[in-house]
Amino acid sequence: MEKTTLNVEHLCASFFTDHGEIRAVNDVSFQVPKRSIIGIVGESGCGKSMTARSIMRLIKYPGKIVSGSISLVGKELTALSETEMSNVRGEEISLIFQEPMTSLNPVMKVGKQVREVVLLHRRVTKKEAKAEVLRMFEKVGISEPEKRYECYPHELSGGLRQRVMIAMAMICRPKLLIADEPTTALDVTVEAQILELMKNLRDEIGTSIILISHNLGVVAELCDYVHVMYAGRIVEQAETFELFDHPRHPYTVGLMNARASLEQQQTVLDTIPGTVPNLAALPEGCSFAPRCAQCGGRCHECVPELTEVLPGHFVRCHLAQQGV
Amino acid sequence: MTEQNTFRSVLCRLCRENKLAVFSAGVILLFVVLAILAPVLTPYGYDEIVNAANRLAPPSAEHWMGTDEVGRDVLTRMLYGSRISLLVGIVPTVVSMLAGAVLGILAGYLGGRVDSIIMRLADIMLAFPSMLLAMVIMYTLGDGIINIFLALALVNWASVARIVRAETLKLREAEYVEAARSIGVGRFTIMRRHILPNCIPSLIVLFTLNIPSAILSESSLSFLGLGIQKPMASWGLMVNTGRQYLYTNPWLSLAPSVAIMLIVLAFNFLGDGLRDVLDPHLKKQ
Amino acid sequence: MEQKKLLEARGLTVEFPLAGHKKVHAVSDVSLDVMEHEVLALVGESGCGKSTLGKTMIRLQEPTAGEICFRGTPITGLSPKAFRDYRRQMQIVFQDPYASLNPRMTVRGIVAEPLETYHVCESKEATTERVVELLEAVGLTADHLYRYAHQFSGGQRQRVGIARAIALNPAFIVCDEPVSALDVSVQNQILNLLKDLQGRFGLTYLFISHDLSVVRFIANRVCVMFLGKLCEIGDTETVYSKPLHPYTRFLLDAIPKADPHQRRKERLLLAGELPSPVNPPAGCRFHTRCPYATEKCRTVEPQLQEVEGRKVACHIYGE
Amino acid sequence: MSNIIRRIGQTVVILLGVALLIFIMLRIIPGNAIVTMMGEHANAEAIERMTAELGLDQPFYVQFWRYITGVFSGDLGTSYSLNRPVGELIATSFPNTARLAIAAALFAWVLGIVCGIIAAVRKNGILDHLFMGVSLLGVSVPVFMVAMVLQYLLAYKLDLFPISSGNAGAIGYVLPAIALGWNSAGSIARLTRSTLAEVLQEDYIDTARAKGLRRLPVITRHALRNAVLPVITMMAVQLSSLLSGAVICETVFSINGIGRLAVQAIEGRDIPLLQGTILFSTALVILGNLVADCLYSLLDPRIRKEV
Repeated sequence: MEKTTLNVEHLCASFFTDHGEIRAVNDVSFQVPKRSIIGIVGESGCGKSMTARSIMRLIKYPGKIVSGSISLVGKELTALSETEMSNVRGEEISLIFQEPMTSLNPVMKVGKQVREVVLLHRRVTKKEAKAEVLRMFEKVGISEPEKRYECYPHELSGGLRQRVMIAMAMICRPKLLIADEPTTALDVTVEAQILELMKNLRDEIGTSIILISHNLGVVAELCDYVHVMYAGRIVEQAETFELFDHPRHPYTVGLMNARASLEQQQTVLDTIPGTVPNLAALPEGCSFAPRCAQCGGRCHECVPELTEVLPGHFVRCHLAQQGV
Repeated sequence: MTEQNTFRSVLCRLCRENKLAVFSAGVILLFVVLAILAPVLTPYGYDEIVNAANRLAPPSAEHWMGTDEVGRDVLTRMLYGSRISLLVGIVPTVVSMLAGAVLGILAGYLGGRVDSIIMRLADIMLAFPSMLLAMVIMYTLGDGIINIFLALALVNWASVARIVRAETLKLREAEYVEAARSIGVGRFTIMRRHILPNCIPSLIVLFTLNIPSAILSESSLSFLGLGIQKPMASWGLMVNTGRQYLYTNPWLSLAPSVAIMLIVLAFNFLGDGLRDVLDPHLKKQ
Repeated sequence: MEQKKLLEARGLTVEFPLAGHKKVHAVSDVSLDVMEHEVLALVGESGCGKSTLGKTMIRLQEPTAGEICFRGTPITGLSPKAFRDYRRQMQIVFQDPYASLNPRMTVRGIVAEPLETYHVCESKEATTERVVELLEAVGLTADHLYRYAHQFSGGQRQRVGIARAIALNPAFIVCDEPVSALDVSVQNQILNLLKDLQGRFGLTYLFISHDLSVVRFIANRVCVMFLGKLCEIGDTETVYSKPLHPYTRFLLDAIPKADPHQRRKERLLLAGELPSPVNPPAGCRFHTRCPYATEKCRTVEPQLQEVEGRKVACHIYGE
Repeated sequence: MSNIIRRIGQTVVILLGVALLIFIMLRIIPGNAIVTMMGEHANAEAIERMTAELGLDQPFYVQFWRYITGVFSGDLGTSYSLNRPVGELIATSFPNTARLAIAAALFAWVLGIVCGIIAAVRKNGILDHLFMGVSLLGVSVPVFMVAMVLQYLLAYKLDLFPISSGNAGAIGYVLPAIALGWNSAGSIARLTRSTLAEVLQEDYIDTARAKGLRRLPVITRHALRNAVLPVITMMAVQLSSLLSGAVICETVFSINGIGRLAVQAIEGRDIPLLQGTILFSTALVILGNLVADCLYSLLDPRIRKEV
């Protein structure tokens, strides 16, 4: 029996534009243990969404996977033909997007959109499929499933639409669910509902989840492991409690400190100086060096390796490696 | 992130991304030069019967495109015809663009009664099949190139107004327009400073795409005998007279047809290229 | 500390007509005071009418009913001409730094526009000088003068937007979700800047946000809105340490904490869906989702009343 | 439903506006309209009789009122040059135009949509560039040129089709339909391509693919229905340009249709006939737009709901 659901090794993905290759995902490796929720955190343009799409092999033109391996319970996804891959999608891996507004087809009833997945992967009649959909709707907390089944997306609220998306993603009980910023477009009270739902589904169905988010709170709430990405690379990865208790990478530390406190009023907020770097013009050496307060000479010369500083805690930083 | 379109950057992108559009621009320029230099390039006049005895002559060293049914040099008439086509392409388009842009912005930004009056009028104009409307206008006004200008401008302003209005409605909701209102900038200043400049990319594209349709309209009108009148030379008119000799002397009608096609094609390619560079949203209409 | 009222809203109602005699009740009968030199935060979920209320306070949106007074003078009925003098006292910073700057204008043009509209400076050179001064105040430099918006990062654009807002030395600025479109690391830079400017120029902010931790940092007082109505107003300290209105409690509890040790086994989860602002529920608008709702909540609309140092609109604290 | 009723009301207003506009335009001809109609040398008595007969001595609004009431009772006046009721003339020539336009529309829509879909799916591929090049050529070629080239090559040189379509039956409509549809096919192909390509970028297409749908079903089940919406609007607009092109096609292929009638009316300086043909064609276009609107709201649930 395999212990990991997904194993990503040395994944590189790039956009090929007129100005040349832009490496959006750079040598990313991680594992998703069975029944676990792992988080990928980072700011816009850090490559987290591209990583998700690479796993589904749904990268938008002109992006492409350049190298690396993605294996789902022993099955090498990068080696599959397009047809074989489409059998994997929806059945073994599914994906939820950020915008529940635009990720449902506006001219098709939501019930039918969910039913489509069942019909695609299961040998059942339309009637049985519909019954399955209604059961799933109930499970994801959609009240009046019969009535909602006949609704068009624009007739539903953002929260309901995201529930429909989750129903669609989970109905075939996939091994892996990738949720790309599933709550960013939602209000906090709805966000709390959706996160709770995802946790319950994991417990019930046993699906592993990759949760992609820019929000440390969401990740702290839900994940077992966290991977922090910056400019296309994973800069730190550890078990959640370890990472939040002992962040090592200056970027992770910066992100944690930047969180405004709810408990007390601060006079000044901590900031990370500068802005997110442009992937087309990354600095020499460590990508974070120009924004790093502690960087030294080596940081501008060579890219640090991702090394294990404590069992299970990996950091990509020259200083953290020395300072153990 | 290519919101800014300085003239030079547009030119650079066009050169890099769409060679065909640049080539088309070259073709158009060539037509313009030929039209301007027509009297220098040809020794004959456009209405000069160079060889009454030698009518409907095939191409020769003297007459590269042969002679027509009364013995005029076809190449000469083609050169002079290009003047008409270019003028008819540009003048009514400029007029209809100006009128359409102003009316469209007013209708879109002011809304209310101004909007409904302008747009109902535009609806009425757009309901006519354009060819028939142009025919009626030509019938009413009589022949002559000025009247063709007027007819085509009257036919075309409405579609420009409709597009500009739609654009204005979108821009009116833009936050920078709201910001200008919050500062207290006047309505007409907002239209001039914030709305019009942001319509310009669409207008440029529309301009290059409306020119060929005006050229086609004129040639169709002239083809039906309702446009340019003899003895002036217009490509459409040449096709019309040449049609009687289609089976014996096909080049008489085909040469001007091909010329129309070339210039229209060039404008369309250029317009397409410009649209890709300037305004990806306009693709819809 | 006795504070003067800068802006008073009385019975403000904003409705947007829909087809077929229906209308969206965006803001319903809201009364609100904004004090001089304070930062009043307006929080609530999307669609609760907080942006509409903010824009109505500076007459970017005309109210359907109600009155607004600026330093005691009613401004709602003023003609555009008479309003001009008040207009320059009230400015706004928008949410989306990509959409709020005209892409065809240079930074100088954008920041100088308010100055030119009110003929503040005598000459072009003086205007440019003042623009540079403003840019420096928001952390940009004279080098940025002739660049276009698209040449800046999101944070820098928001700085330009702020420079435009403070150009006329206004008394009151509405900040409409000024940081929610920005990356976390940049958000804080802008928040620090806003707080710094407020202290430096004695500004008054109406700070609209859905992010309660941001509000905690910047606001003196906070005002919670639900579906076009105010639920709770009070000092930030008071409200955050002991929220009284059930909705405020749900809102505060729903925020995911960036600390895995604070994970809760049982969360307070709000039931049901947000009611439509076209057909708001009768009585207390929150009653359809409130676990404490009684018969009274379904029929009688609660009014704001003093409870434990803040105002709450809830029947629980009735008699 | 109320939306459709309102839309019909708008249509009537536009129709009245159209009628008024034609009426005005045909009566502001420099000089006396009757003299223009009857020629310089007609005698005064005849002119006077004609003027009274046409009611041109009445005030303008009376004339217009008479005309409009006439139109609603099916009386479009009498053709001066052909000496027959305008309504009757239109009734005999309309079926010819209808046949031509329908054949052309079918040709244009099928060819345009198919090419557009292939181009969008193979975006930036060889077929895409080929189809888009050809369709741009389609948009750029004048109708009379296509008509004449077809006539010259296929009818005259190869003798596959009749040169003039007047009495040739169904086969006579093949060439005119291609000539007329050529332009529309080009613009429909271009629009189909760009809207479909845009729709294929939408998030819900990714969702569909993430479900495990293969490429073809993603296009047929999810993309096409969304992409076809703007194309429907375009088709209604095309009706107007088809009628414009019909004027030329009917002239080249000698088909007795509405367009030719209009040209005859102009040549014969026949105001009632011209008025009738234009009003009739414009009404057709307006009707087409109305149908397209209804179809659009049927296909788009977002609009259906708002109705």
